[in-house]
Amino acid sequence: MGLRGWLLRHAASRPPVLVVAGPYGTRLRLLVEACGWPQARSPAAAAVLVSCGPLGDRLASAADNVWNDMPGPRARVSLPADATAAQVRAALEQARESLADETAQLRDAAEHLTTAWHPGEAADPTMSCATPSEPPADEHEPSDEHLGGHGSSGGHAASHEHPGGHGSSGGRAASHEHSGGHGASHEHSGGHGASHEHSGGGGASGGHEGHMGVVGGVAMAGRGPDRDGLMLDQLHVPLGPVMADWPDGLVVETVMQGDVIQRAVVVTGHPEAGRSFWDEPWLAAAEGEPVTRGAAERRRAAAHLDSLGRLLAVAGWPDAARTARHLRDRLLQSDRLLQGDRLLQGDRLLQGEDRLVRGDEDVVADYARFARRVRRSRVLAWMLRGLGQVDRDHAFLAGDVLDRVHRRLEAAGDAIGRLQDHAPLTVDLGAGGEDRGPWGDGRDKWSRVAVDLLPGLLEGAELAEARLIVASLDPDLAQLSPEAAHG
Amino acid sequence: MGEVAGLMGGLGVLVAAVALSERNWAGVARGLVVQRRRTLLPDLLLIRLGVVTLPVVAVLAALVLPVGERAVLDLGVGIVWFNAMEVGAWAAVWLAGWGANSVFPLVGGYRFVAQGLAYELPHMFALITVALGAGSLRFGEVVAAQRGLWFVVWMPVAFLVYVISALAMAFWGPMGEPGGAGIAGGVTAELSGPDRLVFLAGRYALLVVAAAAAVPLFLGGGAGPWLPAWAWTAVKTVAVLALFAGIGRRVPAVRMDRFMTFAWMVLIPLSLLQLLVVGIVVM
Amino acid sequence: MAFWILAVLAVASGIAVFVVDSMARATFALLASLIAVGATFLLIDLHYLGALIILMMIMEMLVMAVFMIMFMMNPAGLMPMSMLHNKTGAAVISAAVFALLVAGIFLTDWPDRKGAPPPDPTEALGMSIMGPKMLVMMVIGVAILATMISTVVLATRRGRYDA
Amino acid sequence: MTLEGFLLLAAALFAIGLYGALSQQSIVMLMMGLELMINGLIVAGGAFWYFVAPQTADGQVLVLVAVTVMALEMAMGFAVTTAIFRARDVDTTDGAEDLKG
Repeated sequence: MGLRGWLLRHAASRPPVLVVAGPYGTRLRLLVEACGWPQARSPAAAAVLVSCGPLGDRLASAADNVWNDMPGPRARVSLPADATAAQVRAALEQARESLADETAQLRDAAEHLTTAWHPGEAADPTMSCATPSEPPADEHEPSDEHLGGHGSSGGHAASHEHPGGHGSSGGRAASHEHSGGHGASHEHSGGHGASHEHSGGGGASGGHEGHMGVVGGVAMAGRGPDRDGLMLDQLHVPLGPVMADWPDGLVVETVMQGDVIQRAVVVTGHPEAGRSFWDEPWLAAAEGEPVTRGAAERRRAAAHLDSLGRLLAVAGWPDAARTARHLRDRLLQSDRLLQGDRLLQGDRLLQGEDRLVRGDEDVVADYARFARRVRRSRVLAWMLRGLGQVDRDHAFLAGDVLDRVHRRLEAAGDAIGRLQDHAPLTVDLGAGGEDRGPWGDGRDKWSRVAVDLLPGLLEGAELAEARLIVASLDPDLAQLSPEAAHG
Repeated sequence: MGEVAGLMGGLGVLVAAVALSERNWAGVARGLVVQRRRTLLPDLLLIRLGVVTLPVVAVLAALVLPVGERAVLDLGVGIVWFNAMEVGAWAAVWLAGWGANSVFPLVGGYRFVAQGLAYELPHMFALITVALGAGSLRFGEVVAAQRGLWFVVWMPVAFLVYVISALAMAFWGPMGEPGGAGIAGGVTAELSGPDRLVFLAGRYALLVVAAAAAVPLFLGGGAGPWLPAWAWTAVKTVAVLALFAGIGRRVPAVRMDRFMTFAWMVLIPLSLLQLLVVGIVVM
Repeated sequence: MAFWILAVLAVASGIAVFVVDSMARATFALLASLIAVGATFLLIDLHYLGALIILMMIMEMLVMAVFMIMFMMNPAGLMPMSMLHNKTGAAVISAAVFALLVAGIFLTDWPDRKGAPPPDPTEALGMSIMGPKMLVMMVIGVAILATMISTVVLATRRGRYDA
Repeated sequence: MTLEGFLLLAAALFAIGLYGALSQQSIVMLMMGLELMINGLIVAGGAFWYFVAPQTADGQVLVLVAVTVMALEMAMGFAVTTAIFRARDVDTTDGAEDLKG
C-alpha cells in the first residue's frame, strides 16, 4: 500500500494533460498551457482531462469518450467559461492532488471497470475505433445530419451547403441569413459528389463476400481504389475534435487508405454563439470601447505564435514549438483579458495594455532569434515545400505550407514591432480581409476560406502532410460563429 | 558473469539517464501505477510480444559490443549480429502498432517499416565499410584496426549515415515520425501503464546501444590516454548521445515520403562511393 | 538440448502458421520458425549464416506483413474463416512425403565426417564464393537483377509508362 | 545434436510447408508454405556442411543460395499477386483458376 501511494504521488508530480477546447475555449486553453504541464498526445498517455468552458453536445460526448478511454489514475477538470488564471491554476492543482489520492483513484478504478466496453454493445462502422481523437459513437448514426444526408442520398441534396461558398444564387444578405440560420449545422465545402460508403454496407466488396461481415459489433473495413488503382481497404477516420495540436473544435471526417486521405469532409458548426478570443480587441473597438493598437497587435502576434507552435509540434520539432508557445505566453502575460481580469474589474479591459511591460524588449530579441532559427532550418523547408498548394487569390493563405510559415513569422514579427503603438484602434469590419482579425463579411473571413479550402487540399495527402496542411491554415472556428458572421 | 553485470549495469544507468533527461521520472512512476487500457478487439498477444521484444533486442545487440577490452559475447560476426538484432526492432514496433487495432498506432507501425526500408540499405553499407576497413566482422578487431586512425576521420560519410540510421532505428528525434506528435504518438498512442514503460525503455535502450556501438565502430573503442578502456567507452558513448540530443533539438522530423528519395538518390550512392574509397585504400 | 528446444519451436510455430486464424499471427509464427532455424545455425558454428538468416527473415516477414494487410481481407482474424481447399489431399501427400523422408534419413548410411570445421567458416564461405563458386555468385546477381526488373514490370499498372 | 536430428527437423519443416503450399487458397499463405519448405532445405544444407563436409564450403553456399531464393521468391510472388489483384481483384488461387490453359 505504501509503495503504491508513494508512486502515485510521484506520478502526479508532472501529469500529462489532454485539453478539450471548443472554438470558444481558446482563452482557457491558453491558460492551461501556460501552466507548463506536459501535453499528452493521446488518451492512453493522459492523466488529466481538462474541458475548457461549455463544450456543446458533440464535443462533450467526444470528451466523455476520451475520459472513458483514459487509464487510471486519472482526473477530470471542467473549467467554467469565465475562470481566471488563478482559478485555472487552482483547478489543476486540485487535479494533481486527486491523482495522488489513493482511495479516490481506487474507487474510480473500480467504477471504471464496471463500465468497460463489451463486444456487441457498440456499432461503430470504423474498423479501428478508440483512436485518440475518439469519435463519439453517434457520429455515424443517421441523426447526424451530414453523414445521414450523404449516406441516404449519395449526393448534395440533403446536405447543407454554404451558399456563398458554392457560388449559387443569393447575394450577400441571403448568404448571411443562411449562415446565420445554419451556423450550427454541418457545413461542408468542396464540390464532391461522392457518397459515403459505409463499410459492411457492401458497396465494393466483389469477390470477398466470404470475408466481409461484422465482428463483435464492428464492421470490417470497406474497400475502394487506391492511388495506384488497386482496390484496397478503406477506413473512416474522424480527425479531431480532441487531438493535440489541432485547431480547437475542428472535425475532419476522412476516408483513408493506409495513411493516405482519399476524401475529407470538414464538419464545423457550433450551436452556441460566441466571440473569437483572437478577434476580441477588434470587435471591442468596433463596439466603441477604447482599445489601443498595441493591445491588438499583441493579440495578433500571440495568435500567430499559437499557430506556429502547433505547426512546429506537428512538424516534429518540439524544441521550436516550445519556444513559440513560451513566447506566446510571455506576450499574453500582460493581456488582462486572458488572465480573466475583465470579469473581475468590469469592462475596462484592453486599455493600458500598451504601457511598457517589463520584459517586452526581451520578447522582441527572443522572437527575432526564434524566427531566424525557423527560417534557416533547411530540413524544415525541405519537408514543408510544395505541401498544400493554395492559389494566389487567397492572399494570406496562398502558396505552400512553407510560404504560410514564412508569412506568419513575418506577420508576428511586424506585430511584435508595434507593441508600443499607443494610438487608438479604429476598425472597419466591412473592409477587406487581413491575416488575423475579424475583417470582411462571413464569406471573406480567412477562417472561412481556410475551412473551404481544406477538403480539396487534404484529398490525396498522407496523414502527416494533412496534419501540416491543417496546422498551416489553422482556421479559428470561432470566427465562423453566427455572431462573428454578422460582424 | 561480471562482464554481463557490468554491461547491463552500465546500460541501465545510461538508459535511465537518457530517460530522466527528458524529465520522465513522473512518466516512470506513472508506468508503474497506471492501469492497462484496452482498445476495441486488440491482439493482446502481439502487443505484448512487440512491447517485450524491443528491450530484448536492444540488450541482445549490446552483448557483442566491447565494454573496455572485450565483449560479453565476442562473436566473430559481431557486426552482422548487431545488425540482425537491431532489425528486430522492426518486428517489435510493427507488432505493437498492429496489435492495438487502432488507426494511429497502425500508421506508426507502417511508417516504421517504411523508415526501415529507407535507412537499412545505407546503414548496411556503412557497416560493411567499417568491416572492410578493419578486415573483420568482429568488434574487437574493428577497434584494433583503429589504433592509428579513427574510422570517423577517413570514413566520414559512413559515420554520417550511421548517425542517421541510429536515430532511425530508435525512432527518436528527427526520425521519430513513427511515434510522432502528428499521429498522437503513433505506435505508443494506445500503450499505457507497464506496456508503455517497457516499450519506451526499450526505445531508449536501443538509442543508447546505437550510440554505444558508434564507439567501437568509428571512435576507436576504448582507446585514450589516462583513463581505463571502459571509462573511455562510457565517455565516448555519452558524447555520441549528446550529439544525438543536439540533433534532436535542432532538426525537425523527417518524413519518409521525402527522405526515401534522398536515401536512395544521395545516401546510397555516397555510401557506395565511400565503400569504394575504403576498398581501394585497403587494397 | 538447446537444439531440440529450437527444433520443437521451429516445428511448432511452423504448424501454427496454418492453424492460427489471423494473418498477422501467421506471419509472425513463420518468422518465429525461421528465427529458430537461424538460431540452430549458431549452434553449429555457422554464426554468419545464422545471423544473416535472422536479419533477412525479419525484413522479409515485415514486408510480407505489409502486403498481407494490403491484399488480404480480414487480416486480423476477427472473423473465423477457413481458406483451405483439398485439405485432406494435402494432408495425405505431405504426411507421405514426411514418412518417406524420415525413412530415408534413418535408412541411409550417411558418410562419416571428413575433416573439422575451419576456424573461421565465414572466411571459408567468402573465399569460396569469390573463388571456386564465383559462378554461383554471378548467377545470383543476375537473378536478383532479373527479379527487380520483372517485379517492377508486373506490379506497376500497365500503360503508366508505355503509351 | 546429430545429423539425423537436423534432417528430421528439415523433413518436418518441409512437410509442413508442403501441406501449406498444397492446401492454402490465398497466394500469400501459399508463399508462406513455400518459405517453410525452403526453410527445411536451409536446415538440411547447414547440417550437411557441419556433419558431413565442413572442409569445403559447399553446404554454406547452398544455404546462401536458398536464402536468396527465398527473398526472390517473395518478391516475385508479391509482384504476381499485385498483378493478379489489379487485373481481377482476387488474391486466391481458386479465383485465378481461369488462368489455366
